[in-house]
Amino acid sequence: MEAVVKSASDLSKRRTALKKEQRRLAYSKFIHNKQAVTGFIILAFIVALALLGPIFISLDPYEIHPEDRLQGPSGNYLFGTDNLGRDLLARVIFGAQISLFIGLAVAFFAGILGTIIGLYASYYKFLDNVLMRICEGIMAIPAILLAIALMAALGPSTENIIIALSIVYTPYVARVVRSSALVIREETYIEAMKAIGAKSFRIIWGHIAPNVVSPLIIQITSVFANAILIEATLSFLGAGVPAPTPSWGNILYDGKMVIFNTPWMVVFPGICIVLAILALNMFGDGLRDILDPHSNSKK
Amino acid sequence: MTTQLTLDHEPLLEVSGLKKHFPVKNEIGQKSAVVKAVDDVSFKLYEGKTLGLVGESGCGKSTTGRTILRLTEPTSGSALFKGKDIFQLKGDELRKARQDLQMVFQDPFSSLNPRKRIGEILEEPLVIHKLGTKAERTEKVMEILYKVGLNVDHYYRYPHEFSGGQRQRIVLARALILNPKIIVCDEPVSALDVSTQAQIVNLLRDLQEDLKLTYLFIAHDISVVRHISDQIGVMYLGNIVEYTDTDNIFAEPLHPYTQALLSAVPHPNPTMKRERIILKGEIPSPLNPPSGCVFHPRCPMATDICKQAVPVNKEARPGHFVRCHLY
Amino acid sequence: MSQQAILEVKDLKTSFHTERGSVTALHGINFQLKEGEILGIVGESGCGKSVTSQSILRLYDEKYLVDYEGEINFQGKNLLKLPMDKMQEIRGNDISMIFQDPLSSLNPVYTIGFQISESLMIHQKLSKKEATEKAIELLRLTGISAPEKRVKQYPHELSGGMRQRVMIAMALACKPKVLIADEPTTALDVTIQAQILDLILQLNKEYKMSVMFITHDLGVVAEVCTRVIVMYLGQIVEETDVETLFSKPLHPYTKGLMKSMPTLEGERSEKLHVIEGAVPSLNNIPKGCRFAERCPFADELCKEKPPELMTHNDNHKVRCWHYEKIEKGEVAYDNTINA
Amino acid sequence: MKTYLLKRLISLIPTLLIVSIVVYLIIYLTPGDPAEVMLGDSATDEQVEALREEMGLNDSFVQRYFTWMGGVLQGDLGTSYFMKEDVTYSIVSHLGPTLSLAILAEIFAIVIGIPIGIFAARRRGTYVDQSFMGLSYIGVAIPSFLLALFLILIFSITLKWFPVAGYKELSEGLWEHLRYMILPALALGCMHIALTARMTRSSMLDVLNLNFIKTARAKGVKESIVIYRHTLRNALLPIITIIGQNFGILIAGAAVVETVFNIPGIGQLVVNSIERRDFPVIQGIILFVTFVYVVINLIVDLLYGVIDPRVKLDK
Amino acid sequence: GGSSDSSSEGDNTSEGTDTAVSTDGELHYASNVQPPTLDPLMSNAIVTREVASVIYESLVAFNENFEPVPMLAESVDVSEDGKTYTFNLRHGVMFHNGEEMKAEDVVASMERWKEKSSSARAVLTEPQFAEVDEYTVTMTLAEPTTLALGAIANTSHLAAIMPKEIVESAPEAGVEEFIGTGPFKFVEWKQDQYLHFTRFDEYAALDTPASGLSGKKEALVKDVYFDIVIDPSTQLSGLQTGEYDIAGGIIQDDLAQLEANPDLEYITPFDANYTLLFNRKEGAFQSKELRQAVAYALDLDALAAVAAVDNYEITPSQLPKLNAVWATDAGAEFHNQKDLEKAKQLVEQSGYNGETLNILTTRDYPQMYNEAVYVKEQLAKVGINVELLVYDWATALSEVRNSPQDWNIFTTSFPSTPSPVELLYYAESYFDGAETDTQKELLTKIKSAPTTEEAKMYWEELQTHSIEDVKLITTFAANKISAYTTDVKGYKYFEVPLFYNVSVSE
Ligand SMILES: Nc1ncnc2c1ncn2[C@@H]1O[C@H](COP(=O)(O)OP(=O)(O)OP(=O)(O)O)[C@@H](O)[C@H]1O
Ligand SMILES: Nc1ncnc2c1ncn2[C@@H]1O[C@H](COP(=O)(O)OP(=O)(O)OP(=O)(O)O)[C@@H](O)[C@H]1O
Ligand SMILES: [Mg+2]
Ligand SMILES: [Mg+2]
Repeated sequence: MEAVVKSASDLSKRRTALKKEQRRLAYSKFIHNKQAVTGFIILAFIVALALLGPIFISLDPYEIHPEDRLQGPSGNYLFGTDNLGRDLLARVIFGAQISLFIGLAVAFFAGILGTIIGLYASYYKFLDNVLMRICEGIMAIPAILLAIALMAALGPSTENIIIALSIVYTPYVARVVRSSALVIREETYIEAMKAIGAKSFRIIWGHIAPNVVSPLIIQITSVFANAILIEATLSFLGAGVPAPTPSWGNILYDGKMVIFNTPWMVVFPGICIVLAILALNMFGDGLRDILDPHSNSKK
Repeated sequence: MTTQLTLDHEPLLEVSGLKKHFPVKNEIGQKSAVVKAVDDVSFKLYEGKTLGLVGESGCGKSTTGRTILRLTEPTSGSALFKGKDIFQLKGDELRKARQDLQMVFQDPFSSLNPRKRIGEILEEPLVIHKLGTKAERTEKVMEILYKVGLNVDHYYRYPHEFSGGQRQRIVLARALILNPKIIVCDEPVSALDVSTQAQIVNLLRDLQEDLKLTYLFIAHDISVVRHISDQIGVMYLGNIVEYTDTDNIFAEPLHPYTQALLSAVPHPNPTMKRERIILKGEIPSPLNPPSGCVFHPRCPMATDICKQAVPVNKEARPGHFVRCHLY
Repeated sequence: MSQQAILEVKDLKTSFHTERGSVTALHGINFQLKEGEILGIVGESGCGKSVTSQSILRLYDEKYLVDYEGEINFQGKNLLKLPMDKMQEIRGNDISMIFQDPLSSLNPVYTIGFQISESLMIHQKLSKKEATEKAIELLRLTGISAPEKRVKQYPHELSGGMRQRVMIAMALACKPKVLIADEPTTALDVTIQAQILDLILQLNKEYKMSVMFITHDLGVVAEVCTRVIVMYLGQIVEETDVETLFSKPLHPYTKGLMKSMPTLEGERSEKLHVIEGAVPSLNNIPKGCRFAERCPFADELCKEKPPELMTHNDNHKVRCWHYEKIEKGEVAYDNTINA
Repeated sequence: MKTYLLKRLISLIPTLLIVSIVVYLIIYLTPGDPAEVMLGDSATDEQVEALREEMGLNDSFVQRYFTWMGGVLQGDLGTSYFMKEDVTYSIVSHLGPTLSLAILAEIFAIVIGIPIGIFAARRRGTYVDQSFMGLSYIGVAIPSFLLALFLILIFSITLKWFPVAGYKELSEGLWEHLRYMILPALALGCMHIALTARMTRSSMLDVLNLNFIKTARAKGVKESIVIYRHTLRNALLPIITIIGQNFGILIAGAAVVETVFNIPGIGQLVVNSIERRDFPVIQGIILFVTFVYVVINLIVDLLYGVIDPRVKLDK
Repeated sequence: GGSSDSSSEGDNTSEGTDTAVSTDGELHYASNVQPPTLDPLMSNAIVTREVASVIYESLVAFNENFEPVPMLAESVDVSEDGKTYTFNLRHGVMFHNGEEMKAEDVVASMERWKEKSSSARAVLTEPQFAEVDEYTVTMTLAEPTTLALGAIANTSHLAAIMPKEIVESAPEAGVEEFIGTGPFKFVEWKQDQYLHFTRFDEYAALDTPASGLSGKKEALVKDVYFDIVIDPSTQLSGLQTGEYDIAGGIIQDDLAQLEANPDLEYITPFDANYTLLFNRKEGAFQSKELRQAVAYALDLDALAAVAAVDNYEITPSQLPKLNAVWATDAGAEFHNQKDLEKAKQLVEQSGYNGETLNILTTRDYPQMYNEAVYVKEQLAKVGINVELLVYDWATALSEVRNSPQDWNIFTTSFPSTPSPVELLYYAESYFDGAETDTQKELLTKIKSAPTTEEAKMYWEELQTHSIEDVKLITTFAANKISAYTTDVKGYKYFEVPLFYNVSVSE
């Protein structure tokens, strides 16, 4: 017994050491994944721009300069001005905040809701039939049409976009979670838990849920990217973030009108959208490689 | 090692008339057929002894084991354990009973949750059954780790950091931590290399001696089963076709299938080229099993009666049961 | 043992480029396959059996994924230096191969008839009709009933044993000189395994085909092989004829392996012999003898310096510093390692 | 086969029912009144009320749903508030441009995407592969409307190769038609080219790792045949799936591109109808597009059976 | 290129020289909106006026001085008391369906018109139409007014004369067949693509010279296509490639391009008065001081500049300048005063409690939206908290009508009307709830004034009152840019684009 107790006191030390080691490993795995790193750097750059930009550059995205309408990029206005003479750089930066926030919020809500639906659908057959039919129904409606219709119904506001896009994307998350959960459910260790006498709640949340995390995260990055894209599209169609709040799609909406004269109004936010989505996709795919158990195992 | 099946003391677990039929649905979702995965299986487990179940893939070995643990519901039959029929237990009673009945699975890679540390995996059964305080549980886990030949170092590791053999030890530890009476071992060594296999087989035997465990040992490797079992049941297509003490079976296999099976096992002895009985044909599907004796299409000794009548279980020799028209 | 070598592997070294650097799976493999013999290659999972067999046909041949060193001589040609089109002429024609898992080794979307006749159409330039007829014949040869019907079936419609027979028929299509069988029966039941082993033995006799038989089952080796190579962690540790291997193994690993196997004969001894520890990973190869860590006879020399494959006699090679002394009982059995 | 088809068709019913309810609910919740939109701000409340009554807007939700659903079941999608024509007719008359756009985009996706995917898979890990995959990332990341704007900037405004926008029917000549369609189809299809290329690549790689590819090579099959005969056919399932799904997405995605290029397809119709609160049209289109989407998926499933004998469609 | 930059419509003419004019040509007009309906009584949308005027004609029409002169009527006689109007119809005026226009058609059409038309409601008191004989129709009023014929000539809710059967069978949602008497007849409406009109060969043209909407109308092209081209830049490029002959919706920002192109010309007809409407039914703007604060806070020049309007004028006149009868600068002393200090002071006086006020606007009309953005920024400077409620136009309309609790300012625009009485916001039940006694009284005076001069006096008073009281703020009078290629000869815009007397050379 003596030996056991002694080891127990060592356990916590061991634990911290292992955790450190684990972190180091995860880090090294990440750092060696070119895609993930590139995606992360771009994303980090955009996030930093969105969060820190307003602190360092004291620009007002709302201030109107009627005399400076549609100026090209210059010392005064790095990105030029828009059709109301507002500083495009400031608007693009604030747009980044909005777009990222919407993307993040949608990913968050759709992620949580989708996970719950997916997990329970996979576990209980009778729920599966009901929930999956509904999800299928919603997924059968093309995302963009559903989003447009929902926005018309809910009315334009940032919260409503988040609600609408969460409704649109929850089924996608649910489906991914469910299909991975169905596989996990058949794993022997789930059977082992039943053999031990674990209740369903423990099995679902303690054993199935942690194992759907990787596909979930990957799906969530993709939802994140798609939410940014659809938000931009909605705003571009005039059904998105209510103006004058700048969002990338909004800026493009304004820019579309003047594309002949002032292409930079399209070019700058356009590049931002592409970069953000690109970064998220790369990051997600990188994560896929990192989290994929096959890339861990001996093979 | 020779134990008579007709022991005077009570069996620990008595399974009789166990049937498990899976409905098979067709495309439109109607029940179209049943798979008779287990069709009338009876046997007894005695305390501290091992019953080996052998048979080829798909014959219903795993289903038998899983049904006893109520991982799948039996179609009919009974399993008396401590005077109660396991198949009738519900809710908390069943959960209680599960402490006494544990399982070790074939695939050591998929039977551990890859996202849990070994410590957590081993502690969880205790948590589920609300046994002990946190400290006591940790202690118990460490104790069990030692018992299966691992050490405390492994407490915070993840399953993927272990080799197959080590994982099988962990699986065993998880089964043992609740102090079960019976462990169903479903091909616990089939996925392991020969050298590792020996380690686990030895461990199983040591533990049996220490803890008076009772095993239902399922395997298709006859030499391993022979090594570990006190009695052997030979299964074919959902039936136990022959059932007796280990030594009896090897000394005098009665069922033509057992004979063929034994002769087909390759011997690691090049000098001893024995006469092999090569069976014709393939193992039929339990979806539509042959009429009469299920073995008759492949049986070298089949006669007309075999095609028509289902043979009953006979005690052809004392304590040696066989299901064949020849006896 | 004076037959000619039909295939000679010299200093074969195969390394893979993986994301985490290069992994050398084979470290200088040397052996000969003689005409008409069945050469067994045994060893535990991951020791490099499959890599050896697939290196011979250069199935990993993708310049940026794999490096081969050494020579593989077949009919006077070094296969490793052959241009791909020449290599393709040899594959399936002179050297064929069957794999462990017959389901995943058959293309699910083509009938087995097509899959068998494909190689006839490639190598013997038969017409489709001729090839199909030949395929039916080959299937009959492997003991499949109603082969006319089977050719039209898809792999998933067949049972495991039948699939493996299809694989064999496919491999035999062009009457190859060498058949490489990579664990052809591991996925099968014993009674079916017996059928397949029987078939391979029969074909070996009838066609005088040399067979490289890869397995981890010593029982199977004893049943079918004439000569055996034992591999451990990417190296050959012992090579001899089958009787000698089972009667007088020299390498401690082989000895351990033999003893740790439960058998159907003799006493059901209380305990099985155990080789302690596990096979080290390829990323973490011991400096000296690769088996030293697990070897009860190992000493400092073993841990420091890797032994060469030594010739015990014409017919027996072994990679161990101390095999002679062990034979004579001169080295102490190190018990600590088993603790 | 027949029973399978029947079963699949039956299983569409709940999906479409749910879609119809969802759509109806959304529309019910949508503020804005078609009567008001129609009459403009000069109308008196009485005029608005009279029109509402005539349009049946004063009925209860359930009543309206069942009236509508009853019609739908008889193949009648209702009458447009604004165009005063059958919704079915509106859809049909707007379908041409959208279909043409989607088909063209799909053709781009197939004839560009699949070869690129195969090419990249065969040269996996090389710079060629990496640059193609890098491009495909960008392809996926560019929203179609943005690409549309860029394409207009480059090809129409600067180079003047293509018209800025508009639509010419096929009856006015193939080239004339294509001149108007190429840019929109590219804008619409770009993402799908990239997706198809990536799916092809990864699916090819998955199959290339399977054992039977080794078998084929071991038989002495030429590498090109290994790729096209043994790998591609097996890799086709996920590719077809994505192509099928794409088609649905393309039809829906046309909404955006049609708006930018001012193409009078159903995409634009739906956007306009939402603006005008032309509810029957919105419902009709969404139901229709969904139906198309579901049917295409059904066709894809049927194709599975043709390509892969393991997929048994009949029992 | 170049333009006649005057906003007077009379000058907005491309010189009509006769070079290689084909009478079988097609005229493509690009419009950025699709009409909600072709029934002129079902919508007051400008685009509906535009298309309806192609097909339909009314009894009287405006000449270029905004005087109603006979069109389908041969002559109009007004009784002594000014209560009875007798319309002597022209003989041989054919409908597009081949039948002749008769008094019964006129009566039916005018009866429906008086039901639906906002002009009729605003101007005429209990009008009664009656058939005297086949070619004579009378209109009797309860109260005399000099504005009556102007109301009938109004292009908004055009008093279109249609066959009786069609009028009488028309459901609530509008007529189902579009049959008029105009020089072009309706052929096809390809939703979201185009409306197609073709020359009506039996058209009975007048022989008086063309003036405004009156006089001789001659279809010089065979087909007129009213192409729906939503995107302004597309319109411009289509104009450049010759796809369209006339583009109705070019924006200011593209003007430079337009001017740089020698093959293009443009005119700038009046579009609408952009207006901030205050909600006086509910909320903070019931306070006059707060409304005035808004008026003082705004710099309308800056506002108009950012609103990116096409071509504009800052004027207090609530009717367009070209409507010489009614246009007036009365109230200019309260208009566009740009006094932030005063505004702040007024905010204080008003007792405004800092609550958030909502501007209801739409992005469907970028000018309104931009205007709203500017107002928000500007009001923030004087301490008024403003949020934008941005809806699509449909929702905005519904909100403004049904949810007075939600909005405080509504951005909208008002097209020209024949007389101030017909300005929608002076209607009794207008949804801003801003009707004052003064307003009511003056409106009645205008209506019943025996002469136009006298009426105008009252109107000046009313406009001044309206501006001083800040009933609304007319932020700017916008002109649109209607561009055309040099191949187009004789193109004019008067209230609507005129497709007759226009030729296109190939
Ligand atoms: N959940 C299930 N539904 C339908 N059929 C099942 C199910 N589980 C098992 N079966 C069928 O029951 C039969 C017996 O299966 P079981 O797993 O018990 O065989 P086994 O003897 O353990 O085989 P193996 O050696 O391959 O593990 C098989 O034919 C199998 O296909
Ligand atoms: N494509 C590859 N890339 C990297 N490493 C590989 C590859 N193929 C094989 N290896 C490594 O080479 C070693 C030998 O593998 P091999 O497949 O030859 O083993 P084996 O003896 O056939 O084992 P088994 O009995 O499991 O089939 C293994 O450690 C394996 O991880
Ligand atoms: Mg099993
Ligand atoms: Mg292998």
